Amino acid sequence: MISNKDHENTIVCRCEDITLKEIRDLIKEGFKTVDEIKRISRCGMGPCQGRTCRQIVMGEIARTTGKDVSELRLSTFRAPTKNIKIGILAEAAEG
Amino acid sequence: MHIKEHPILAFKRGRRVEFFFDGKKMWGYEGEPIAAALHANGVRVLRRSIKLNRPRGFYCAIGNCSSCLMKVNGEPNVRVCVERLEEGMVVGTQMAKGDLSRAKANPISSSGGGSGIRKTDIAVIGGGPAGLSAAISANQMGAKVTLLDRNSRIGGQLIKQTHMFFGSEKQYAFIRGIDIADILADKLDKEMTDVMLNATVLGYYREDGVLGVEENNRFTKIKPERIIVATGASEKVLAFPNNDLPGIYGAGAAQTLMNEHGVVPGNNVLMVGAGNIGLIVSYQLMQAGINVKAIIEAASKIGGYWVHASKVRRLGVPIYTSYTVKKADGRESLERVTIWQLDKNWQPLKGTEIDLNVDVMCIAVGLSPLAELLWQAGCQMKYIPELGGHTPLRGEDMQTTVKGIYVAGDVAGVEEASSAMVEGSLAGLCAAKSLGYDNGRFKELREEAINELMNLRSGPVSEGMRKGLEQLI
Amino acid sequence: MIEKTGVPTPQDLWKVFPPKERLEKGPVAIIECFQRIPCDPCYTACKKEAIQEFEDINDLPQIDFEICNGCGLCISRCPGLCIFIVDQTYSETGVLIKLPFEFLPLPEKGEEVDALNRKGEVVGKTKVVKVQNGRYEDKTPVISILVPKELSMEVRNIRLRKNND
Amino acid sequence: MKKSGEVVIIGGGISGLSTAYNLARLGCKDVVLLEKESLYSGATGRCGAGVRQQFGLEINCRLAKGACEILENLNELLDYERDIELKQGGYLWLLTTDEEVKLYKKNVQLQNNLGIESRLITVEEALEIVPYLNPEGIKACTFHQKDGHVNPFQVSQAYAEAAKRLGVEINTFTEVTDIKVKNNHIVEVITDKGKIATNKVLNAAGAFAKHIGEMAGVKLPLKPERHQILATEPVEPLLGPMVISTDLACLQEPQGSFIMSYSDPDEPEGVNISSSWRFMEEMAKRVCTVLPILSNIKVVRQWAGNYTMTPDAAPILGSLPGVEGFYFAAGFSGHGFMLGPMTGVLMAEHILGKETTISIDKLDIGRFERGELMREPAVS
Repeated sequence: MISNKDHENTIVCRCEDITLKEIRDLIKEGFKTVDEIKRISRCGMGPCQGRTCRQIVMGEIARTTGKDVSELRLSTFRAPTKNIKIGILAEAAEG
Repeated sequence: MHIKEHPILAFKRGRRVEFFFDGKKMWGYEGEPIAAALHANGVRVLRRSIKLNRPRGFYCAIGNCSSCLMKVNGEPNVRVCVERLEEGMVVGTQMAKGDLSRAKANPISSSGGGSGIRKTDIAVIGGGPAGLSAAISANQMGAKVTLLDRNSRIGGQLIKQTHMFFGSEKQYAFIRGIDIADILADKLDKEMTDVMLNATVLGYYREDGVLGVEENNRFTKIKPERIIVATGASEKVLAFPNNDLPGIYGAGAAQTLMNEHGVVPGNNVLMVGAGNIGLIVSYQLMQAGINVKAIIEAASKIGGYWVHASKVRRLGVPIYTSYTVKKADGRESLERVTIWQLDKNWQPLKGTEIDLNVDVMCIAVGLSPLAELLWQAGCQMKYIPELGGHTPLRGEDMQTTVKGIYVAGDVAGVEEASSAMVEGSLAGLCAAKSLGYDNGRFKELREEAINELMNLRSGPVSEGMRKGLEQLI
Repeated sequence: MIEKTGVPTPQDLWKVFPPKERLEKGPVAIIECFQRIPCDPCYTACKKEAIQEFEDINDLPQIDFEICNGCGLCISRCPGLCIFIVDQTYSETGVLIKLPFEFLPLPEKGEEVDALNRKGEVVGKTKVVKVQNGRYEDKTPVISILVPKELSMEVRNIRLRKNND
Repeated sequence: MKKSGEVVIIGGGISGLSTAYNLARLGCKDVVLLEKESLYSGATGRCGAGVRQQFGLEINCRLAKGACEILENLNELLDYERDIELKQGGYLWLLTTDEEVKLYKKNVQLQNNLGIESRLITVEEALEIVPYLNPEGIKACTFHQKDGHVNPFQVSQAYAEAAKRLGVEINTFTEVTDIKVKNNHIVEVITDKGKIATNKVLNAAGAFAKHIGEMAGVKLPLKPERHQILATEPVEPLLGPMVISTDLACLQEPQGSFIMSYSDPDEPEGVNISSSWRFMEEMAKRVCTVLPILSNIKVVRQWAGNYTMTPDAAPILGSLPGVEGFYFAAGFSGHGFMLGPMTGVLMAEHILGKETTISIDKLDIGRFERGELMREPAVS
């Protein structure tokens, strides 16, 4: 197996620079849902909104808790699905 | 490097223009993504990550992730994998989080024009094979359609599929994906379908049933009577040490770079995943003149069609089943990948490591439905690994558990393009019918589509899919 | 094994090879398709109806070697690029193989190229007899090569030599 | 889950968690906290993460000042290792009418009297603090350096961990379905995971406090109301203070994202956490007017949470005469998180029958019947 130390260089969340080691440590500490991990670590809060990391985090939770991914609680999928400039929204409001 | 000649594709490029990267003068083609132009100039490191200061290049190539954020003309956090190159652009490596203070504050004009809410019978989200087919059959029934696609041309993934399709004549068998895109686009009833390009649906707002859309830097709203979500799927990622090195791309991203933008992804490639995408993209890399060193697959069997596997084997590309990535190495970008063998319990075996000197690694470990809008709409979802992940429950007519919201294609469970097209037709027919539109052939066409789907899925390669679908319908 | 390697085994191949007597009679199509997948264009491509209509689209193609005249229209119609024509009667010195080749540069008529087996290994050299690259082939050119008889059931690809050095 | 507890706390937001910790700190360790989702997933986790002391009501000023002093030392107090991201960049309050200037002058006086060093400043001074501010239409500002931002998740987590270490039992994904009252005494809390015998219940259920009250047969004058927020991509530091007015509130978190919101007077009553496109547009328009430089920043997400409003926009703290053992800390009207650290201290003292550090008598529920409303004027 690859040691947890090696996973200091395994990136789960590119936006916030969260490593697999950090995620595993958090799960060990007791953060057992995607949302809990997100709130405490910011994993998934960046510009991509968890598109890249969510699946890895779910897999890790499932693996360590012995649950099936289908049993896990999911985090919310919030709008906007793509980053949008505030200025563009403001123009729309002006009509 | 740009691809000079290609056995299948002819690249339509803009004029050659000058631009600047970190003070250096470079050349690129107007209108190509900035990341493609930089890549063609040998630039792979686009930014430094915000906390760990790691080098990053693009990863998804379609504006999904945050790997490629750069400074462009003084503005930070620009996704250069989708932002188009213009003459004289000043592009810079972004350090940390980006400095907004130098960006020009644009005065807000009132010409945004987004104040009204457009109404339409059916909004089809996604102009790939499923969405196009949905629009075509909804038109046939008599319904008006607004077709939204985030790209500058319709066709979805078809526009990078240089290989011939499987299936039967009805699903355009033996025609190349790129040509199917044109055929479907021609079939659209231009009077009945309003095509919105460069239009991303940002959200489905449940309280008033409105879609918030960004279209060509404008925010607009659409209130449809019915919605057909045909947003496709996104590529899964893998976790291994140094998985973020520039040069490690989604297989679809490498395909976008080479088949859409005509840029060579690198010299020596390791393909991770021997499903259809891994096999097809390997073949296409070879067609673009790039050496594929090996294809590895964690499962003990090749997941894609054997004919695709045989095709790449005849080119001399080895396929290692039961192998996975141990780690990647490289200073600023990928230089070496270490792979190792897995035992029956998917545990790596020490001592089986093989080092491969490659500058590109493509990750093709599967797709998952791009279902964000369905979650926002409150559609009931179920995790079905055979279909790529969380997939919406739906009826035989492709309607989800939320009335008026239909699905088709990969977002309804990752499958082949042929079934995506049939699902699209079915969703289009049924959504139109539910609004009272019928050209008199509804019953017959619906039945036909259902039978076609059954035929396509009746074989052994669809076994997992059938099992998965049973849980949804 | 093909499910692990991508290379058909002799056992797989025996099932799709025409009988020896048929090979000795003239050109014939060999469909190296071993997996039931939803696909049927080979049937529609065959003007002689030597490739039988699919009852189930997932069925493996069935070819009547007696009807097949080895015309090769099916080669560039197969999305799996797995149909080859073998003509053991072509000449005293060699067997003619027609195979699909979607790469650039294309070989020229008369050019000497490497002959590759199903693993992409060089098993000999060969001469290009013909290059068909018309509208019908639609970017899946069909290359005819000449190989010694003992390699006729082994060679399935070519590699240009100028690319090799 | 325990079968009984000296105190049962309903709600795993800041109020519940800080009360749990303070109870344990004061020696009452037989505490069970119940949260129907994950911790701080309600209003606490959804709030705008601002903390301020510039209030117009004496009691709020006192609570806020107390809370701020706790936050300044939270890492040491709770022995918490993660960064709580406290950024005391100030609150810059934009005043646009003469009436506002008059009122806020009065507020500043009150604040100064209570030891809060806020000041009324000119537009020029404001521009020195926020060079990107559009001064148009602004008559004057108030500013208090010690106001600012703190990360609600980290603060709540700090309390949760400290409480657990002292013996508090925290049960997440545990929903209270009923509260049994016998002879006007609380006797039992019933959850979807089992029953807990207890004589003391703290209702700290945020937007659901009204619903929890009904379980014990109590009507609380609470109105949940949706408030929406949007957050941007992170950029390097640009904005020091929270910029706030009757039109909007906008701050930059230490990690770089901007968080912004405004209050919609037309928002109907009800628990609602869905987002609207109208909010995104209107918010963008408002912020571009005040801070035009933000027209270039990108929104990454929007969300909503609930304020729980009281008739006078001041919290209800205390116990209810009539149902012995039923306590509540609710109706914070949008300030539950920032007051939370102090709420915990006071509620713990109150529940244990001690004299509270700051008198909460005036915040009792009886004030509405007595007609002694508080009226917090500085609500945004």
